[in-house]
Amino acid sequence: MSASIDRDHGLGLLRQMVLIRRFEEKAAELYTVGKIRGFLHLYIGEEAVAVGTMQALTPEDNVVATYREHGQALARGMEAGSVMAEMYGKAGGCSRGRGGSMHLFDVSRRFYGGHAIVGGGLPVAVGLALADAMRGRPAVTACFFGDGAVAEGAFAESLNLAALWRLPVLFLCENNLYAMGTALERHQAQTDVVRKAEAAGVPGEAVDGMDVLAVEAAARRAAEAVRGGQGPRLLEARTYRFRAHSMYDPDLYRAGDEIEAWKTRDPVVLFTAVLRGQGVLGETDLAAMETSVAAEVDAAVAEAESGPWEPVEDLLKDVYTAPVDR
Amino acid sequence: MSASIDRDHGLGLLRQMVLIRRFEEKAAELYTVGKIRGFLHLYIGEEAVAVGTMQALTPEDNVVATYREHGQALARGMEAGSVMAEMYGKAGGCSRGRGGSMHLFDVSRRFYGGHAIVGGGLPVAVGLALADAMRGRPAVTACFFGDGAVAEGAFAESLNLAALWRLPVLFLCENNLYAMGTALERHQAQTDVVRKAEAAGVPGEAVDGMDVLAVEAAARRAAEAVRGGQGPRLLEARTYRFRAHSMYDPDLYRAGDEIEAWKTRDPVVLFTAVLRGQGVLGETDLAAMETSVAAEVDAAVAEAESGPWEPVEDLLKDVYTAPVDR
Amino acid sequence: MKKMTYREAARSALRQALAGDPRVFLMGEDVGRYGGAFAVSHGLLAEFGPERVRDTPLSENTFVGAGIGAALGGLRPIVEVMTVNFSLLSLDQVVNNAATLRHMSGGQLSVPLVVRMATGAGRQLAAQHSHSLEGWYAHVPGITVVAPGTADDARALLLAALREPDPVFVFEHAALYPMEGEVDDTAGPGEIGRAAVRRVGTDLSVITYGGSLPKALAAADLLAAEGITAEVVDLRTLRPLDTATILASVARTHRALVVDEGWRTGSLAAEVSARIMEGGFYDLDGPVQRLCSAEVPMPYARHMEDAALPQPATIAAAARAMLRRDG
Amino acid sequence: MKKMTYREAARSALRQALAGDPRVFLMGEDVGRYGGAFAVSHGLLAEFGPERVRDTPLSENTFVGAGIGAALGGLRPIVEVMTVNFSLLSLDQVVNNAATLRHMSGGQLSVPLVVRMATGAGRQLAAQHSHSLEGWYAHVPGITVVAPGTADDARALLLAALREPDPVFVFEHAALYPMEGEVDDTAGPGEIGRAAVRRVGTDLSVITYGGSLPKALAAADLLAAEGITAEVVDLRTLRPLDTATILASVARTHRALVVDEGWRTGSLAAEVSARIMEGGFYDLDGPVQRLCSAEVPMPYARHMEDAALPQPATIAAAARAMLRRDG
Ligand SMILES: Cc1ncc(C[n+]2csc(CCOP(=O)(O)OP(=O)(O)O)c2C)c(N)n1
Ligand SMILES: Cc1ncc(C[n+]2csc(CCOP(=O)(O)OP(=O)(O)O)c2C)c(N)n1
Ligand SMILES: [Mg+2]
Ligand SMILES: [Mg+2]
Repeated sequence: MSASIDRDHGLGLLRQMVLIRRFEEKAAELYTVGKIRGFLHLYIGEEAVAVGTMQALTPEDNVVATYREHGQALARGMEAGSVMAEMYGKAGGCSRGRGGSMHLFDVSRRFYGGHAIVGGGLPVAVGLALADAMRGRPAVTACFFGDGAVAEGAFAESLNLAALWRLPVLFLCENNLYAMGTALERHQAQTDVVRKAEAAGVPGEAVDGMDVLAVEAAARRAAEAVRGGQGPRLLEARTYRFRAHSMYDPDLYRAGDEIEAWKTRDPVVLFTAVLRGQGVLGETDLAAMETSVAAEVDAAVAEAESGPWEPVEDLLKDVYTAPVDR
Repeated sequence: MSASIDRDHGLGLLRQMVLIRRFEEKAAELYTVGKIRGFLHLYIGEEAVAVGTMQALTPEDNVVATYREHGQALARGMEAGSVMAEMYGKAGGCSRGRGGSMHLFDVSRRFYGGHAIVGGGLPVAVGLALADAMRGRPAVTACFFGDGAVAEGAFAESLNLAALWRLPVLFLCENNLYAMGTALERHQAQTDVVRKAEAAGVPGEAVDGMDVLAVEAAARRAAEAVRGGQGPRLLEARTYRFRAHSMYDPDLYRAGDEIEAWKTRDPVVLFTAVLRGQGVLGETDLAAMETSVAAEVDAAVAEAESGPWEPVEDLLKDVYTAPVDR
Repeated sequence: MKKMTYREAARSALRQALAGDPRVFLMGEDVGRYGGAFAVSHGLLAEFGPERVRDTPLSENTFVGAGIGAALGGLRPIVEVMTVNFSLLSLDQVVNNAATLRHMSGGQLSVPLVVRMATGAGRQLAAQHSHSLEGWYAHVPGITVVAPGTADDARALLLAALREPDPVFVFEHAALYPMEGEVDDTAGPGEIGRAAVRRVGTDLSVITYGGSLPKALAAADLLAAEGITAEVVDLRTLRPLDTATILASVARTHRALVVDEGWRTGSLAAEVSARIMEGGFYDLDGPVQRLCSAEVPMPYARHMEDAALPQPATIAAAARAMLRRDG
Repeated sequence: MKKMTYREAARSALRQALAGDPRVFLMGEDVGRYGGAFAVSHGLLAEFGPERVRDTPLSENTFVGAGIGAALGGLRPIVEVMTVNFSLLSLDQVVNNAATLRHMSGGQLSVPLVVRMATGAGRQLAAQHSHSLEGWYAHVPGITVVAPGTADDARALLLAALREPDPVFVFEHAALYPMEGEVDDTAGPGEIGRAAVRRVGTDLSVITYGGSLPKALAAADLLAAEGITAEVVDLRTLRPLDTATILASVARTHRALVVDEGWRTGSLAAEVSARIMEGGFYDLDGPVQRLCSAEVPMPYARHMEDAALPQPATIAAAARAMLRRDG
């Protein structure tokens, strides 16, 4: 972090993190008034992970995300309006209102969802990478998952298969120390995710997930190895969610001072300070950025509010490619 | 192996291995004439694993076995006659003819089957150990599985849970280098099973599975640790099956000289030589042993041949504890 | 009798079971510190401690299998699989072990296991979180399946499940947890295998269970206002089905509408219809009809989800159409 | 037309698909070096190489999921799950991903995946290796399910599956692999969604599929000797069911017996019965009957397994009883 940072790049990273933060704060508000329903899992506190890792990906790469994926989607460049409209259930949503918060998709950005079965995205990512390997597309498939997913059999199976076939998968573990209310040390006998990955044949590295530049650098190293045909890599980003698991969660299982301690490492605040320290972020830049982000979020809400509902007659659409006659 | 071996113990081990060998040779013969049907997976070549490990167990311990479990069953002390009758499908079989070769059970010996879904026995073993831990029974649950099972999600999940809760499970991996026709290095990116176990939080050890005394010693060490409340242990026995995977298998995937090379390490032959070398096995002992084993196998066949079939009216028996009225 | 929610009723059964039998314990994802994804087990960790209220890792296949093993080992496990959606990951242990061990062992083993899970849609949770697969479980010999549709049954059937020597699967409908009802929390366990006529009527039988029961009762209200009296049969136990109660109702009303939140094709409703075909054909004034969920992965948007599920209005409409058609 | 086995017919479709489309590849446990657990893929590794005929580790959940991903990524994977028994381990990927991705993505994604597996009993493989769970698959919207009952269909339906833009599950009955039949190996793909009348008759319709088809035909022979002519309908596609062909047959014969190797409760046969109830009630001379497997985890002993499964003699007996009773 001693090297000085490119101003545009730095401001770009910060803006993405701020956008995710404000977008989700607004989403939480809209949830309480019933505009958004179902499950809503906020990424607040973890922004540096999605924003940092996405820097290492090209438009040709694939992304497989979790149900806590607003940050992943926005960092991938999906339009805030189409994401917000999706959470409203509107026809203009990125999944036409069929998916909701947990199932954001954007095939034009190779964003393959929005998976709500913990660990369920990993095998799919392995398959996307297999297709690329067999077709000779030099792409990386980035697959996000939480620490909780590491306990699922799909984790060990998927890492093994990816390593066995040397497939271009970048496994991205968002280790926020909890799977719902179960702390890492209560769900893992051995809590070092990188060691698990290596035992499956996948080299790994852990990184401070609150430091966007560190995440970016580690992701670039890992993605480069993957892209260079060295087989899969795992990156474990150590992070923390500042909010409850979902809007239903009374958050009884974390000590208040643990949460407060982590909040002192807020990735947005930390990176703001870095940019300030490097003289990259001027006095008015932040205010201007907040204004532009606020406008973007407001526009997203406006788009969601004004967009039409899909007609109910289309209920059976997109179950199969061919229309179902009944 | 330098220490001199107790004669009774040595002869006992050898007799068990010979019994398993001859029992299975007979079973293969009976299969070709249609007396035994379904799947038949022979243990020939792997006898030292079951015989060695069982030495470390007491009658209070639990055993969870695979579908390749004639050796495991006989080494646990199950009657050859009841096993043979089971393979005939007779009412006197250890599972009343309901299970067949793949589903041998004997609750009096805490032999909990005979599992034919690869990896399916591991969670059950974890649960048996959980029950003992919660009830304060100082027992070990020994769970057999093959190298192929290591690829199943159930392996990683089960080891993690056992380690997390420090449960008294002895995981026994019979690594015969193949899962059906798929060689270990074609199904595992990282072929060191012990390293995988350790990454799950389970200390492990590998042992020469063709050397019954080495297996016994390693099993005793592991079982002692488990019994002493140190949590689960894994033992990987490196072995080889001399026959095809099952009676259906044309065995196209192994080179003849690989098989021949392993046959020079036949556990029965090796241990016979050890006992001879130590002067424990006299000139006539082996012949006498073969005679007594042959008589035991013949008696088992006679029992199976003469035993009655279960009446077909009992078809719906033992689906539930209470009889089903239809 | 006390007024309590379906959630509280289930919790009261859990508490009673844990207090009354030292072999009973509860395990599953987030049953302890979190308090249960649906707060059913809220407070039980504090009351019974971490040995008996066990948070598990996200390993559905293994902790259901461990429940089977613990049952073999002499305990009385209650395994909570958070929802039926995740239970797909543990179906191997259910179908290949829980359901078979007694039989395969020639009757040597018993698996006195209770598995609870939330089922159903109606909360805008979309395609991966809205399944109603209890009909699949009802297909499997060797297990018993119950699906309480009232607060009282949420307690009574869970207690009954804990008396069975063989595995019992309890499907609690997620949308019912906040529903209040009269519960006799001093009563003993309910009776497995017995359906209940929840409302008597003469024009048709509406046969349903679980989350569709309140909807069917609401539909019966709508119909009553038009002079149509619907008998509402609550199956309660999905395996074994109480065919006698179903057929007796049909013999009285001569018409049956089966309402089931599962997808139509291969639904439990199909089984009910087939049984009426086989045992009540000559009693029928017209064909049995089914009202099930639309055959679609559940969409998120509210208007779409509402349209995909049986509703009081659509149940009433189906009933009306039957009466019109059959005369 | 050539005489070949069901196994050879399936292999010929695989070979044709691999040869004709570079996007097609086959993966599964032991499909390569071993030659396939049922020798269906025997020789294909030598012919097409290890990139296109891929042995997988024992990881059903992951390699089925990888098939989904590979389909998303532009390939045409054929995944072999050795048997339906092990497919329980991959049901999550099927129900929650393969079946939902098109819908959840608002139509952006397609999953042109073919999954083949062996199903059924009859080889004394006991309780964990004898399931017939294709009826479960037929419950799931978003996927298509076929079940060839003849050698020709083993080829034609597999080729047809490979033309579908959405996931197709092909259930090959393990007991049929050695069965010979006439196969036109120059013909194009079969038609999904179309049942076939395999034998014309007037006294009753025997509706069946897969491994029970030869048994139903044998039963029809037995009945014919007694002057009873049974029409035998082969469903071939289990989802979507060809209701029109079923109802047309029932309209001709006025009686239907559904034969299905699945356990009776919640069987596919129940769905067929329910559809006849709904669409053919007024054509019926008596109730539709089902002949399914006994509700028991399959016992190993031969006489027990034989008794648990539908057999030509029991099918014929059921038909006779229907004609006596109704007629
Ligand atoms: C297979 C499965 N089991 C359970 C759940 C319920 N559930 C949703 S999120 C979650 C915790 C996942 O934790 P983690 O993987 O660490 O991700 P995080 O929520 O912390 O980002 C659980 C248990 C689920 N969605 N899928
Ligand atoms: C879940 C599952 N998948 C596939 C099979 C089919 N199958 C039976 S044994 C076997 C190989 C198992 O290999 P391993 O675990 O090494 O045991 P071994 O046969 O070598 O003793 C396979 C693939 C099965 N029984 N269960
Ligand atoms: Mg987490
Ligand atoms: Mg092996």
